[in-house]
Amino acid sequence: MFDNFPLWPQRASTMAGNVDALYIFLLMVSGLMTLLISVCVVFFAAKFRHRPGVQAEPIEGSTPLELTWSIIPMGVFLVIFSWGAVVFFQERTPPRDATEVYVVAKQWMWKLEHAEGQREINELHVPVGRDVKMIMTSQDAIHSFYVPAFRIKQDVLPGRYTVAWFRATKPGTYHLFCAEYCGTQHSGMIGSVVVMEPAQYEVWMSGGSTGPLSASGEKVFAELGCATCHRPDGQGRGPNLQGLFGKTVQLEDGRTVTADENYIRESILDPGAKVLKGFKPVMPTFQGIVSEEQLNALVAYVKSLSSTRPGNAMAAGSTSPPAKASAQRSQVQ
Amino acid sequence: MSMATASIPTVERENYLNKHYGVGSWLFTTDHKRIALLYLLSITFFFFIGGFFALLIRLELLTPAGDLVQADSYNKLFTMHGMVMVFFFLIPSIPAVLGNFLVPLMIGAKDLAFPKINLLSWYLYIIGGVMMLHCMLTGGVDTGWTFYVPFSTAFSNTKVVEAGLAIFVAGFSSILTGLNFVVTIHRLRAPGMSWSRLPLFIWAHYATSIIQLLGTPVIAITLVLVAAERALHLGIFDPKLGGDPLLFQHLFWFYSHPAVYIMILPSMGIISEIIACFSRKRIFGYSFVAFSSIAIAVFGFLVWAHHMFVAGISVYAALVFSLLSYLVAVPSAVKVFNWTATMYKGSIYYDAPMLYAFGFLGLFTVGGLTGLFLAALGIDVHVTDTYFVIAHFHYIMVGGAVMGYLGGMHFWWPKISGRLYPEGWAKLAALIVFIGFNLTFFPQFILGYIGMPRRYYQYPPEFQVLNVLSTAGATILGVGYLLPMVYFLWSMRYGKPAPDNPWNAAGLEWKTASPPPTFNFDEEPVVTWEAYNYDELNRFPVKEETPVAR
Amino acid sequence: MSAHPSSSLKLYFGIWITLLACTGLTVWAASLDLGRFNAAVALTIATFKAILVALFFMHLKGASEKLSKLVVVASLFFLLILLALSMSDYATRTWT
Amino acid sequence: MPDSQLTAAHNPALLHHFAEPQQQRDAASLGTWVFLGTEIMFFGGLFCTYLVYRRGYFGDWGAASKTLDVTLGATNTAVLICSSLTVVLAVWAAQTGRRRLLIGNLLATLVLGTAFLGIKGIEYKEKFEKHHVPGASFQFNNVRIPGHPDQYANPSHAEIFFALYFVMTGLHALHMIVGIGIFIWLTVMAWKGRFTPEYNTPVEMGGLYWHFVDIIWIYLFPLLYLIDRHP
Repeated sequence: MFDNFPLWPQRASTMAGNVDALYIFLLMVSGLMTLLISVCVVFFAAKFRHRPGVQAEPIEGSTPLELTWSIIPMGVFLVIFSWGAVVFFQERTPPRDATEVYVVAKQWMWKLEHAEGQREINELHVPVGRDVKMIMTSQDAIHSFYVPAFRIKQDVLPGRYTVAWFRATKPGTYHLFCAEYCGTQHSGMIGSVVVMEPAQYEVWMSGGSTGPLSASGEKVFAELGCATCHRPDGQGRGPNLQGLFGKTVQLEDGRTVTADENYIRESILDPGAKVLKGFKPVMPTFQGIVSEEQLNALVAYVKSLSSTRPGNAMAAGSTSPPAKASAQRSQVQ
Repeated sequence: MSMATASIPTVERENYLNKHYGVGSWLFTTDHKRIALLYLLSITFFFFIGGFFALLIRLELLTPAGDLVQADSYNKLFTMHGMVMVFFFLIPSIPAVLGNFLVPLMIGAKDLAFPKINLLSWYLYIIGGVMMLHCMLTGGVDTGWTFYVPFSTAFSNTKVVEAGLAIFVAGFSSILTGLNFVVTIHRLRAPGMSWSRLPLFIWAHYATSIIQLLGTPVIAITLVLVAAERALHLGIFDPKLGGDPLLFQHLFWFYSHPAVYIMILPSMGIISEIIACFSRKRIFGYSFVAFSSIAIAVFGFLVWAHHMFVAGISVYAALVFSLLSYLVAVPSAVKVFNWTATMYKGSIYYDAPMLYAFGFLGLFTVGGLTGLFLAALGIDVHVTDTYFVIAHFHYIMVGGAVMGYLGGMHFWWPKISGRLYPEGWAKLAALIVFIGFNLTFFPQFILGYIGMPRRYYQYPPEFQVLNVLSTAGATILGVGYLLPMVYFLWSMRYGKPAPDNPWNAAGLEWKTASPPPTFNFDEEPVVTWEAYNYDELNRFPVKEETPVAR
Repeated sequence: MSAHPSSSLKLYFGIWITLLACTGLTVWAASLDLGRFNAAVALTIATFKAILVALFFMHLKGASEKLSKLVVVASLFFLLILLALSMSDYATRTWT
Repeated sequence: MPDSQLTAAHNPALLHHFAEPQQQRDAASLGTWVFLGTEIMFFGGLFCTYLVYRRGYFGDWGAASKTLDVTLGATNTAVLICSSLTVVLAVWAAQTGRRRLLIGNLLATLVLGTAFLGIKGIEYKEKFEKHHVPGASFQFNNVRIPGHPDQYANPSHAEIFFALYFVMTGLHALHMIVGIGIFIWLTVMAWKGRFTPEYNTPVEMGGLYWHFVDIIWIYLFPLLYLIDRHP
């Protein structure tokens, strides 16, 4: 009956229940408040309506009452705030071993690339019960990745990565909307997320892959000649990238940063911005030379060099920490 | 026609309306009351333009397919609807019309402190408005009223710079109005009119002026940067050149969030006046209501990034802004409780202004409470940029601000025009507006939670039923808004002449003639009583022939 | 306004000389390598100069009333809010 | 109030809606201060932008800032400080009824203000010649970052610096031009002998505005010219 008239969104991720619980709590709190105020207004309006001969009673106000109805709502607000913050932290903290999907948004489509190499447009296939992390960037305006059934939304910005994650709980096809106005066909920038049973998903995965994204990244890495400087033996002019990803590294000017996706991205496009300690800013910029897709592949490749996950190219054992790499580098000088 | 001559009283006192005649006496007037009427005409014009856009938007959304207009036309429609309604209707509406008219009257002054600047601010508004109209007629703009970069600076092919400049100019009109109010309230109060005797309408306008003065310059400079970036490609907001698009959002919302309080605070001031008058009581907790206005104005500047929770700002900053957002909710709640408490043991009349005040209480409560949803980080992620937000801010800006504006227009219409409006029609209009409004916007809360994004001109079919309801409500709401315009115009000619104080209300504005003489008071008033001295007034009941329709 | 014309004149010229000296001082201080403190020193000198102008040339001190001071302080307070809360985002962007 | 009417009759400058000259003066003073408060926020948006990017691109901005001519900048600061002195002397002259001193100082202020704009013009001209004006012809290649001799500044980030340099100094110059307009008007009024020890509010308010523009420059100078200057 409610096919064309849903009153509640589908609930298809682990996050959905948490958001709904808080939402229901808020519905109850605000329902109660609305009821309280409207009952008072209606009751007073009826009870104290003007009658000839009956005069209004002058009442100045009451400080205890004012304090009561300031402090009690404040307490309720703090509960809502804390609860909302807890849910938000879950939404913003992707699990470490999540499957990764690189998303490039552009006017007006979603280009998605699985770490395993499958490429999709406006469709994302994922299995039930696995954490999926989206690493997203935009080629032009700001977009926003929104899947109502998962209760997730994250703006997709040009020039950097933003991240969203979910764990689907129910097979089905769900809307993927662009929620940030991005131009003429904004409302046409609709895709879908297809959640499949793991077995089905394996079948889907086995078709049409060109190899893992990190492998295409490796290819780009070779084509652009990155390997001449970023040598795995730490003897190149640039830092050894083995095991670099995810580490906190010292910069040449004394600051420290975490070598995350955004750092790798920035270092490719604006190499002078954050130079590792012990290295010279000799790397040319690749701004305008690599496409967003190639950039994603490169990031996936650099990541794979430090991955401990089985099935990925390199094992952690073969990597040397960046501090050591830079120490080697200074010895050479 | 013969009726008309009959209804005009034989001897009319000299007042601000009949002292001078001719176009020049209006266009070069420095009388705050005449400037208020100039504003009234111009904002009504823009209200109906914005409303027309809204109607087209609702009609397009009647069906899931994009069939009535093209995608780019739809984008221009909601952009122009937002820009016109926010910058050319809501922000000037109450301050520039009712505030302009009433602030000097209520504090016992002859005029605003800087009458020429007051006229200048109307001209700035008109120049901005004409630029906006020109922009619309020659192609329009499609960035959304929020001008988000880099879409507005690098990708839109429409008249972004012209729209930005129009708002820039109108912004200075708003700044000058605020400046005039602050100086007037500080410097031109009548003898005896101490701060603790000020009507709450004045407190609300004082708080509003603070926001206009300190917020508006920031959006002005931001729009300059957007125009410069678009024209010269400076890189300030372009991520390819190292700029940060989020910086624009910070600067934009630094003004545009407090701007919401520019719209709602004056309306709260009106509601305080109306509830006190029609409950025949001093407002409950006067000083708490007064200071909550100031608190809202100040706290309003601390919460802007709650518009950016999913925009890519820092998680820690999001936490801070969420917490501060709850802080600003407290003074709003305090106001609602105080208004409700004022009615307790009152002697309540159900005249049209009071009906609008009832409507305001209900709608503002819903609007305010749904703000709690949006300030809760975890829920905001799901509902931001959906129809939930649309519904929420329409409940505040239309349900709150416009209800207050209409209530105030009815309350002070006898003072402004010297005529009475037809009470029965006014009550009917208030009812229609209330019903139409709820039917239009309540379904949008549900639409938002089930996930319909805003700014969509076509949508998946499961959203249709709720959209149809909303469009139906919008039609009713449109009728509700047309009605007052018709009977106000009618009453200017055929309405009964209004007595000086038709509601037996407290406040200096009721102690002078209706309509007031050019310099407001025949002799300078000296205030010896507290605000809302209804217990004194109640001892002298209204004479039978004076009230509107009791 | 001034009861002692010559004393105000002396004050004005004194402030003027101080402002000029501070300008020289800030240029000189910029040529020293103070690390992070270069900006702090430059801004402190600028603020000192601004306060002198505001207090003595704009007569915020003495003749002028409290309200003008309140307006200045309030404006600076809101400017501080703009800067501080914006930086609360920029300074803490790193997450996970 | 017969009192106020009496005063009004005596003082042609008293506007009808004020009760007494003091009230009118206080209103003008408060109005000016409030206006200056909005000006703080107007420049505040730019200061916020400045802070964000200076923090992010300190090295590139140091390199860009170093190409500005600190001598011209410091000279201009001195010129403005001198003009502030002439302004305060003009106000004093108006308050003590010294008409010739008033006119002299107003004229001196105009000369100094024009000199400031002239020097600014020289600096702008140099920027055009060096292709340091943001836009299509902007060039900032191979400029080394101070303190990091092996590192070149990122031209895009330097472009943001110059964009802000032009917006900030340009808006400041616009305020100067408005100020010069106000002071020309004040000079004409002073010439006509309109200002007396009893009525000199316009001189005082014009002075407040001028000093405020001066204060903005006092901040712009170190913020733009003195980033990472040391050798």
